Amino acid sequence: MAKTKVSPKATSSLGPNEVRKMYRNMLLARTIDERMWTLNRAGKAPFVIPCRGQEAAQVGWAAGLRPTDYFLPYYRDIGVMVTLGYTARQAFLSLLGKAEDVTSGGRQMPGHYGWRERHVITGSSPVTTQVLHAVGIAYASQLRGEDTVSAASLGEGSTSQGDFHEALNWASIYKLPVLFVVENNGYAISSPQSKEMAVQDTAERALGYGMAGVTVDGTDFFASYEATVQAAERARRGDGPTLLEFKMYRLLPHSSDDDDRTYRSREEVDAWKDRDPIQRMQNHVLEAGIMTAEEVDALRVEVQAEVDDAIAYAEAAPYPPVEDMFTHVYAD
Amino acid sequence: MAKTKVSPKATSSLGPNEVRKMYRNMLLARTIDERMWTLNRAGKAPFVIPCRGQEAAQVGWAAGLRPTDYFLPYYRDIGVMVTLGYTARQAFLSLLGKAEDVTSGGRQMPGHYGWRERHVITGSSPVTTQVLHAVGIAYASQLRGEDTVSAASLGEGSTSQGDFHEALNWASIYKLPVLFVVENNGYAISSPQSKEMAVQDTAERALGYGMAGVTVDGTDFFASYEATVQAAERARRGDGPTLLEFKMYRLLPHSSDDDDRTYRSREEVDAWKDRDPIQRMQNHVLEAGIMTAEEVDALRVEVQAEVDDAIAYAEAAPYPPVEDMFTHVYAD
Amino acid sequence: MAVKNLIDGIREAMHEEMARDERVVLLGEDVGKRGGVFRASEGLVDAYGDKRVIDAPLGESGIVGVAIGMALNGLVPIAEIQFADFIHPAFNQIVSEAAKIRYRSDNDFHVPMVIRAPFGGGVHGGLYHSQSVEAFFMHVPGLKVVIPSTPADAKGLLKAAIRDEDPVLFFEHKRSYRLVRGEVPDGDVTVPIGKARMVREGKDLSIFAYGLMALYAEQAADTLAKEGISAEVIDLRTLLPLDREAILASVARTHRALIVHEANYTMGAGAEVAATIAEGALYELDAPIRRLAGPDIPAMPFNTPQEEHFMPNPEKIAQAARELLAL
Amino acid sequence: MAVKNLIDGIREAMHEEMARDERVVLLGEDVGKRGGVFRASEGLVDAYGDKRVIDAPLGESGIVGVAIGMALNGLVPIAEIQFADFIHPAFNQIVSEAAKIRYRSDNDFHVPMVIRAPFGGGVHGGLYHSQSVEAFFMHVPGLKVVIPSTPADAKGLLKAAIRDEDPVLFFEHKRSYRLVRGEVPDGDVTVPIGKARMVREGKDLSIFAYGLMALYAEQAADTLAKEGISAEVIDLRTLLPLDREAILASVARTHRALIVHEANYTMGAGAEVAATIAEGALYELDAPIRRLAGPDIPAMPFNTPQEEHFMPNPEKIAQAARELLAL
Ligand SMILES: Cc1ncc(C[n+]2csc(CCOP(=O)(O)OP(=O)(O)O)c2C)c(N)n1
Ligand SMILES: Cc1ncc(C[n+]2csc(CCOP(=O)(O)OP(=O)(O)O)c2C)c(N)n1
Ligand SMILES: [Mg+2]
Ligand SMILES: [Mg+2]
Repeated sequence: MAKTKVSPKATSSLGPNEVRKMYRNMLLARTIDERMWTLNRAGKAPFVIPCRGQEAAQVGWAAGLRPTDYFLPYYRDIGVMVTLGYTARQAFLSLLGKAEDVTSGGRQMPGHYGWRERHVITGSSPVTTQVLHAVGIAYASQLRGEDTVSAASLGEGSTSQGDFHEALNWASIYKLPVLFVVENNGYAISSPQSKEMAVQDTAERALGYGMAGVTVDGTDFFASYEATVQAAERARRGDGPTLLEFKMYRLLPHSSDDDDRTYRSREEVDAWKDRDPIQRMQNHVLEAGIMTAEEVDALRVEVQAEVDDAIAYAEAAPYPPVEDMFTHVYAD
Repeated sequence: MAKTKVSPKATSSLGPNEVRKMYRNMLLARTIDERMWTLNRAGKAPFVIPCRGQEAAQVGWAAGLRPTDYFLPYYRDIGVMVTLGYTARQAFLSLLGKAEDVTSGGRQMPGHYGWRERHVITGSSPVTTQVLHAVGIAYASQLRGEDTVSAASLGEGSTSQGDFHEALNWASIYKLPVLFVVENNGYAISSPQSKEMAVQDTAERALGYGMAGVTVDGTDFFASYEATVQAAERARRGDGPTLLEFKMYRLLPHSSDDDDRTYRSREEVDAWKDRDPIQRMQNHVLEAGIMTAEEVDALRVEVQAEVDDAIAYAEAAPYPPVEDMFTHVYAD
Repeated sequence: MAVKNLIDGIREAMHEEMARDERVVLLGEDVGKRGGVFRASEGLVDAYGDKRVIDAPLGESGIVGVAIGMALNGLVPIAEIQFADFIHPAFNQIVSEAAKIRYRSDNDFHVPMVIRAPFGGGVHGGLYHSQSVEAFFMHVPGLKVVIPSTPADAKGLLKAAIRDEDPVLFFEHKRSYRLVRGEVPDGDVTVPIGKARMVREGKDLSIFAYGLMALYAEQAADTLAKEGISAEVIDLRTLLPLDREAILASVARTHRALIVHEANYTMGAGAEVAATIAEGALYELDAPIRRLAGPDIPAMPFNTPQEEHFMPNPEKIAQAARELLAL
Repeated sequence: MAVKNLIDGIREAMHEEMARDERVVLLGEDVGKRGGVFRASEGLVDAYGDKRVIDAPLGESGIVGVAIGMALNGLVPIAEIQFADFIHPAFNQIVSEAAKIRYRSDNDFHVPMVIRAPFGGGVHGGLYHSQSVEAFFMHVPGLKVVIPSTPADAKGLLKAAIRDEDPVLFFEHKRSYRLVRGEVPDGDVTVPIGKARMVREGKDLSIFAYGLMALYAEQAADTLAKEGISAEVIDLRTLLPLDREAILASVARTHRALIVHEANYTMGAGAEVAATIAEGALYELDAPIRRLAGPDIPAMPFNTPQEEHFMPNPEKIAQAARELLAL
């Protein structure tokens, strides 16, 4: 199968209500992200890992799948989580390591998702391990003849890991219903893509496996959504895995511990702000007449209020009791 | 760079004396292999790993490089070693784990090559680790501005390992002077190629790295030799690495511990005997008038005598003293 | 009860568990038609098909990582690593992933799976087909580490491992596969993980061992008995969680401890056993603890005399016991 | 002598060695322009260029495997692993390759190289940015394992590691990077690998520790001194080869041993230290050995109270010492 590019049109399959919902998801992800940084800079949250610039792709690929599918998001995927129903409260409970944190009960750093009820598989920090889990999950689905798909996301830099190769190899040999979602934001911390691979498009990595590889404009929600829907259909039809590459830009430093001024120019960063996915989506809902300017403003206020409430709630919430740290090493 | 196929002609660059020498190398490798099995079946050698069917490619790729280059052969590469000057005595000293064994002083199992004087880098059993070493070696050569090439060989099954991916990725990013030599004999122990990858040619694996990939008839010495010379030239010119795939067939079981009747038919094996590389090379030297039938017979006798002597020598040779096992854990 | 080889116990356990529970699958290099390079899975692909007995592409991180995914989605995988020496590429998937999934998800997820691997030397395997790797995994809470020494335990413990809700590393001494014979109870008998086995009671010293060394310790105890020395032999069987109670109770009876393993001396399982005694039964000891182990060299050499010198054996164990009693 | 941070010692050592010997190169994720995520290599790429200070593609097996190749071809690589928790993908290259190359080639080849990694907790790093992984490598003959606890040792030991002819794993406690300050001798001073450091002499008990815990042990000893308890503190510094002589000599003086580490209790370095004493100085002991260590849970939780509870600290060390003396 050859590498193809999907062009960013085909908004047709989603109705206006759904589009509004997607825009809200993107806005909520962005607002959570912004306020996490504020908390960090105020000394109230030890660590933040941003999603800024990647919301269109994240909401797009999550929305392109079914709730019965399996999701293995990586640490930036606030947009994926929000699309799956993760609330602002949940996000801030996790940020602060509180007992009620749905991802890990306060055990893991923020950004390490997992939510059994919503088919979000628990993730770790060492990058790229999850792509093999997605393959094993897909194998089990295929064995039982189910039509579920599993999807693992990772950064473009993480495709350099050995596990990436082993995962794509297994998936292509067994034609498994799995999507490898590369959120290509141009950098692995300070390392530009050119230091991670010799090819222009990460999707070219699919060629060595005889697998479909697709490069998508990841600042465009609709392109991201449609490419995912198509890849998932292929997978459900038994036509095997797809490597989906969403191209975009990491608008912020790698994390709250990083200072990106050491390795990239402000001009480069500013240039990408013109393609801010939130702005693009806002333009679309306004131009397409899906929302009025007043409705957009009201939505912003609503989302801000949700996040305000979430922060207050999370700050007041208790930590897990110390003795709980000894539980769940093994089955009881 | 696209994947290309090299056609098996171009015998011109080697003179008759050299061709005779190459034929002798192949014959010596084969004869060593045959007699190792006899020793094993007689209970005198615990373990044999055969090269049978792969001699043309092995002698071809080794001869296509310079003595100043670096060699990282894998366990089947008797033909490579013989081409680099490894004698029958050395082969049998290693087989029996005798003190004089040049590869490891009797420490390693047979087939784990290493010979500092001839630029053969010490190898281990876990497959595919050596490809990363070849990359690091090439990096050092490039850093110092030397025109040496390093070449690591491995089986097609071993290309499924994560280290293979990481090695090709590094090599292509830095355009390193390194050759990845895949001796594709159709099986990884019992696993046919179709269970190791979804592509037809292992050389296709090069595509995901923007690297040259070449598929060669590995039963043809001349094709193997020429493809290597060309790839090495590219590397020395600064045009980067090449994935060289030699296609052939493992005529024997995986090792003396294996029984291939459990997983492949005798018809399949027999069909490949028609393309026995030794036979092909013999036909060539006869047809091209490089040797007469009498000379071929005399060569056979000579090689048998060399191996007879080697076995007698190795059997009589002493084991290393027990106390030596405690040396060389660290520098003294 | 029929007398069988240790490897028969392994095969039977897999056979019965795959018949009993269709969630159980086996994956690994050459486990299908070839039946595994040691023939542990012979016949399984014929019985259960190549969707449940899976010839994996060559790559241990892939095998374990895919197995984790299977376990996360309702299967119970048995991942075979062809030789324990080749488990290292999967170290990250085992230590960072399998071991921590239950804990990190606050019990939301867990991975019931077994990783089987033949280990140990004495088979002319040289540096890379002889290693003992169990000690690495004893430092990883969330894993269990099991090593059987008899055919009955091989079967019973493997069945228990397959039914366990957590990842179990199951190491089988390859030299014992066909060397060790014994009675194997018929039917569905499991042996509990986490309990040491009293091989033979004694009063002059305790010998702690596992795998092939448990057999050798038993043979050493026979020799010692003829000399009037009464050695207690404890087969640890599970190294994680370690049966500290059994260790301390034995030392309280005999007042002398000898620990035997083939793995390198430094930081082998003997370190933890010795530390356990030094913390928990120090006042019981009448003599220093003694560890008899593989020497601190990178791995076992191939050539016959050096390989023999590396391996502990019944005579070396008996000699170490005599020396310990002379202190 | 100037007073510096521990991380300054690291950076200076690399700087000086790269200036002294052009064979020395540094490779790792973000070690170039970014200067490493902790800034250990800040300024190096400007001084030595991006051919010698190499931003590696993301993959630890690649980093270590390529470094081995470099070492085989005349370079002296320093491979940085961004966090010790991420060393596991490189386990095979370290254990099967780096550790065994000299031995398996009968001294024909060797790999002079250093693998540096920040380890340890107390920085809100959660499960995967807090781990202590040193114990795994103590079981691997052919490797050396070094952990400095002061800026002077950081510099002197790292210089020694870079000049060592064998692979050295060099773990730096990340919390100590900017917390621990001390005098660093100017000029070309190395500190020998393999020798423990007497931090403070004492007569009532010996506390063995390393890394941040050596500092905490020293602070605990200050507290204990005020109570009239004289604690000897030994900074092990090198875990492999372990300075068994220094351990045994100390126990012969104090007759009581407390071992402290942050790594999980079971099969942590404390196991080998305890076993060493139980074998070599049993008759010297007036009380059971005590190990104070991270609990046997998969790794350190992120939330503040549980993280604090996981970490040993000066007060816990002092309390363990008091208990040991009460026995
Ligand atoms: C195995 C491993 N090595 C190193 C790291 C440290 N690390 C965290 S994120 C990161 C860069 C990842 O880049 P990319 O895959 O492009 O994802 P992005 O952060 O850009 O979204 C690195 C090196 C890690 N988490 N895991
Ligand atoms: C890491 C690792 N896993 C498993 C093995 C066991 N093993 C030895 S050779 C082999 C098959 C290799 O097949 P291929 O790469 O095609 O080479 P061939 O033997 O066919 O020449 C396997 C699985 C090994 N040596 N190393
Ligand atoms: Mg990125
Ligand atoms: Mg093969």
